[in-house]
Amino acid sequence: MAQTMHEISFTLNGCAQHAQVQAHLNVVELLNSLDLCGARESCGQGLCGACTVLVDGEAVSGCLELAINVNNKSLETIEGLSKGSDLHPIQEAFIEANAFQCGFCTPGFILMTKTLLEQYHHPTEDQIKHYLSGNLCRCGAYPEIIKAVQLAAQKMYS
Amino acid sequence: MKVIGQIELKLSAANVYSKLSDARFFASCIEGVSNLIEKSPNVYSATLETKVAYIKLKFEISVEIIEKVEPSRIVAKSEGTPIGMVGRLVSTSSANLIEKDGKTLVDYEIDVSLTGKLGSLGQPVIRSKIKEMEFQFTKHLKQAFNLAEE
Amino acid sequence: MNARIQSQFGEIGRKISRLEAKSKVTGKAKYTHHLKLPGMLYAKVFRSTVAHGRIIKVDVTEAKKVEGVYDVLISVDIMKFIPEPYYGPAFLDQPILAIDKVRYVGEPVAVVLSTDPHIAEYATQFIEAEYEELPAVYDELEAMTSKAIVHDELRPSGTFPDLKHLMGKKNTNIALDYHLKRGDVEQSFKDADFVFEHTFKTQQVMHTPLEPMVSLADVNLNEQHVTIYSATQSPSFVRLEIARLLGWSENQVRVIVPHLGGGFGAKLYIKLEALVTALSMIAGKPVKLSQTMEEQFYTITKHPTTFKIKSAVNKSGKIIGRRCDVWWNGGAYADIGPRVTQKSGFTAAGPYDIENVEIESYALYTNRPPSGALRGFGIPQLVWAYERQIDIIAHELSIDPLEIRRINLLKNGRPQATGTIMKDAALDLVLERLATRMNWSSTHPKRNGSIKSGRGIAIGFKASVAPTTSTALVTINADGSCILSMSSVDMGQGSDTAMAQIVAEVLHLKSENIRVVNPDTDSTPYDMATLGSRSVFHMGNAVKLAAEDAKNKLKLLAKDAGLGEDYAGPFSDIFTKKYGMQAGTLVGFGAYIPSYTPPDKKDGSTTNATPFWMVGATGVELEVDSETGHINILKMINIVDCGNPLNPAIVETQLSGAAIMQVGFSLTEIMKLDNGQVTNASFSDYKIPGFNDIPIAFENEMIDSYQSNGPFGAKGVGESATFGVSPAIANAIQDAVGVSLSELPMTPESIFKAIKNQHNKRAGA
Amino acid sequence: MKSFDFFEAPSVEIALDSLDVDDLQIRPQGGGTALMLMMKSGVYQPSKLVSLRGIKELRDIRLSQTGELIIGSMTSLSEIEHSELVRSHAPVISDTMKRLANVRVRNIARLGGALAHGDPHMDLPPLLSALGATVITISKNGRRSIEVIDLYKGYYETALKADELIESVCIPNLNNSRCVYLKCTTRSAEDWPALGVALKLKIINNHFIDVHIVFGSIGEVPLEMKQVQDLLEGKHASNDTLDAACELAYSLVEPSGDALGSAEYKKELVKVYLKRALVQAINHEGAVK
Repeated sequence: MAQTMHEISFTLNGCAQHAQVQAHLNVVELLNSLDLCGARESCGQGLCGACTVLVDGEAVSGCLELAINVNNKSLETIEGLSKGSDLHPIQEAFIEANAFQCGFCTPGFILMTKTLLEQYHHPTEDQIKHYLSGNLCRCGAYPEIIKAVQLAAQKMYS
Repeated sequence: MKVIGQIELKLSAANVYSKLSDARFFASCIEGVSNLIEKSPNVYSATLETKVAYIKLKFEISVEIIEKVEPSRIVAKSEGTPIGMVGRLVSTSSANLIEKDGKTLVDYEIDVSLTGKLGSLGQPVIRSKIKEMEFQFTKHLKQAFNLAEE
Repeated sequence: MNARIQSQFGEIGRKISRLEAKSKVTGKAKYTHHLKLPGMLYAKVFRSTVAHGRIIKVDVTEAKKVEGVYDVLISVDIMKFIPEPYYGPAFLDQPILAIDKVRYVGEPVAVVLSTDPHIAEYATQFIEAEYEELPAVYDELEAMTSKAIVHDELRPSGTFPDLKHLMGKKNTNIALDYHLKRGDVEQSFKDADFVFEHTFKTQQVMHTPLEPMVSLADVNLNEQHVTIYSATQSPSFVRLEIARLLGWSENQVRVIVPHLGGGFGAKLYIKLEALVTALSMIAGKPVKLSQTMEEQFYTITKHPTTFKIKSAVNKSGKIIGRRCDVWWNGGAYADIGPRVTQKSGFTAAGPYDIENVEIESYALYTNRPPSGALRGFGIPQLVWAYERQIDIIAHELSIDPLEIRRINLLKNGRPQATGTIMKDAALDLVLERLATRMNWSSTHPKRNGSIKSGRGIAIGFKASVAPTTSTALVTINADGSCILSMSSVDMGQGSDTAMAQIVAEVLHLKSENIRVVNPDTDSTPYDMATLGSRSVFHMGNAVKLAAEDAKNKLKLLAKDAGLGEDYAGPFSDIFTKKYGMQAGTLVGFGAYIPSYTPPDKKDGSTTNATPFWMVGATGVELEVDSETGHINILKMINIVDCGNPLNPAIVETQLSGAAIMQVGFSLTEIMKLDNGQVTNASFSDYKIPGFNDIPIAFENEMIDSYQSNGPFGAKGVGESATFGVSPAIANAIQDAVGVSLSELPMTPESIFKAIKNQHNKRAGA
Repeated sequence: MKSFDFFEAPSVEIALDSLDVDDLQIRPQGGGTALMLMMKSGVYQPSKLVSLRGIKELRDIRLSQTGELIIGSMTSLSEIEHSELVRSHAPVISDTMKRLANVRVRNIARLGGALAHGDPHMDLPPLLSALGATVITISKNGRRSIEVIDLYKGYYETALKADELIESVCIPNLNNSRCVYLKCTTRSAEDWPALGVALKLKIINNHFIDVHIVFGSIGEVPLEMKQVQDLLEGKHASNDTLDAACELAYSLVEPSGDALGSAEYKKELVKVYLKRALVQAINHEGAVK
């Protein structure tokens, strides 16, 4: 197997970061190797969203994106959202609305919500459903997630 | 998955049968079959190489003629493993020959099953490929026999 | 009685959020999925490509040559360490790696070990396996009589007495047959005004927890000890089973359970633990096996079923007799199938008061991936049939669907089919609340045009799996702080939080301040397993006893310290007074096992089938696009009897979760097989519900009730909202377009075909 | 996944240098979302990937002097989705994007890749075919212009050579045409289309003019319904005309059944969805242009 290593540099949650990666390594594997576990590979096909990360501010499926492609980009993960013990309003909203059970998909939903609310400060229920339709929650917390997103919108923009 | 079809050949059943039961002839009608070796009477090994767009598929296959009823029926079973992937291909092809005023109707049925990666994730690709291979096969068969007629 | 009164200190019924909520929303919660140990090897499995066959040879030489491969192992390697490597909760039928025979496509045959999972996976393609193919059987009915025999000989585990008689049985695929006889069914068919007979089918589906199954074992041969980190719902059972396999004692096996990314029954009993333990033993290093989503479909699934139901009914709509024949497709290995067969067999005739009942329930081996427990332990498959048929009967006799249920519904104090007297099962209350919430008495507006609207209801019930044991420890530290240690697994259902609320209520503390220890069999005491909605009832009772034990010991300590028995000040003062400083520890222990009477060998009856009944009903309003078969669920209402909810906010999420999962099993999910191969083992072709598949309006309600033998009146609820979903949807479809569906899933194409056939029939008639 | 060499091409020229007409194990890559699935399943094991993402000149959306919309092949689907220019020139494309895969895929997937992938279960090939769009390809032998409908030769099979890249897509001026794309999913709401119906037509004094109808997902390639187009051409936009057209389409199509629906079912869907698309074209003002 080809073992060529590629040197990549990027900012990870605001901090400069370097890594040696093989071409086939995906972003989730890169993050796990850096002991960041908030992005998770589940379906492995970009369909469930548990692997969601933000690259240059855009939501991306970490399991379908090669690590080498974040070279010279900014990479943001759930770990970068809260400062110390202060939670981000979206995180608070997810807790207050009980918008999760097992929590495996939750970081993905929260990051998607972040980019959603950047586009629409007060999304309608249809906008929420449409924007988050690429994320799956097997525990079925969908009704609560909709409430959480609306709650987060209130917290952030009113 | 099953592929069922019928072709009409302007030849006697006996004539069609003798050709069909000749493995080399049979193999020559299937695209991508190479180095056919007779292991024992009615048992052959071969390599099947095909491609779907930029995806190359290569199988080591063994073919056995498991039923021969002269001049009306031939059944062959082939098994193969894809190279470079965990999986298995099994196909049973049967041909029933019915002679009607000088012509012969060949009713064929090919039952193909795929297991392993190709079976779980490669289904659509393979399905389409098998339909195409069937089309090529009957085309070649007709050509071959039409030549034989002259 | 009003349940809320029960909470003296206000901890019961408090809507607090999950104790671990913060670590989940920050992504810091640790799952087995993430665990790494120094020197750890990754395992990748090479799987069978034939559905049923004798193994002629498995050649691993080429795979071993791949650069970066540590080792490649097959069953003979494992048998050097574990001579009898067969496991399973009901039958010792499942080999750690296939021995002599493979019994389904996807069965583990060999394993590659490497420090790089990509290399391990790459190397599997160089393993060559040769099989002599045997005839295979996939259908549960064919399995009854098939010449294809999946297991040469039956090997019950001995755990369950009612399976012992099957030991050594040959030439059969029947892993258990449960029979129940009450009254004279044949006579009732003669006496009845009408006899209805229908057959209903359910499909094979998979739990697909988003954290795929994963286990990590670290064997220390010098100390003869193994530590297993596993995403399991049953750490105590894993310890038992691994100890049995290795011939070790329980204290040589330590099972640690981090957070679970969903379970739903998939991670029950023993799954990957035996394999990783064997591999770690051989390699002398920690070994981790993380499944992909695809591999989960080859590991455990939900029973496909065929249910033939025949009912004797009078003009009035009263059901006087019912015969149920249920065939459970258990796949290649029994897992817990035989339990599903018997326990669900108890209630196959439905929540109705029927004088004459006969039930035949069969667990069958086939050459499909194994079936086990999935959210409902077989109940949703049964409710699908009996709640479909009762609507068909109502339709035929032109009786209102609600009315016919009222006529037949079981009341508390009346014997259920097994003979057990119903108690604390609010069937009537649940049904009436549903009728009110659905506004059933008002006439339902019908729409013209190609979009047809309809509504439907369904109600089901379930007996808890019994008898099972739970134990718990409540530790009081010198500063008065409290630790709860138990082996119940919180896989998202919120049990840690609910149990903390019980402790807090008993000891008059704040639930948020209770430390709940994640299951670790070295420190958390025995619990049978986290399954079948048993935790709140069984573990809840154990936790309550442990907390009360701690409370009594505190009293004694206070007395002993000279503070007097009635001392009501802070706990810390008791310790300081007793030990002269902040020192000492106090431990309360609680163990709970409910009473149970096993079914009679002859007629399957029992006076005590279950410690409590779960009740769930669902109502649906929907629209059917009669031109394409697409349906749009406008409203879904789920009503349950969960006793007194310990934490209504968490129960609420359990209800939505259960119902939405069942929506998937009703409409979109089905494992497609082609010659034994699952052809859609991924989310691109196996569709679980997303935002746009769930009902537009979604309502849940817990009726006001009280489980007299439950902790603070509570009982289990994890499955109750699954019961009625599928038949309620089908009944609403029948109401909308008049077609009667009998198979799941109800895809647009299947609905469209039913509508078309109906037109053709009418045209023909 | 088997490892491979990775090369990020700074320019089209250098990208072309690193491709090889005879080596299928070397593959150009845009967003790579579809290719990654092939690689993860082990169905495709490349020796080298040539990433085109970094090539700036392939990433733009502009109007030509002649009023055609030109979209560079490395433009991401979400850039197209949110482009004002696209919305004003061809709103049907912007609307189609909303239900194409999901937000994350659209952020990464590139137009060129979406067209070159050649999976028949996609939305853009039938839509762009109906709009009369063409792709401009480039190789060492120069540029070619291929009508999108002619790009597809079979399952994953396209007219592109292994050393040829899509440079841009050219969408003609749609002046006053009414364009509709209807996507029918059959397994879950979010899914690949079991049927895609793309329409482009004009309605002048209640008569159909310049009718283009292309179906997706019913065969291995997008299917243009020439006879149905001819039937509608110049006809009065009446219910009878629509029914006649749908019946004809029904009788003509021979769908290949797949995991998303049987052949028979897809045939029925063709009839229903063509009607709905035509009705939408007639009623829905939003469909204008």
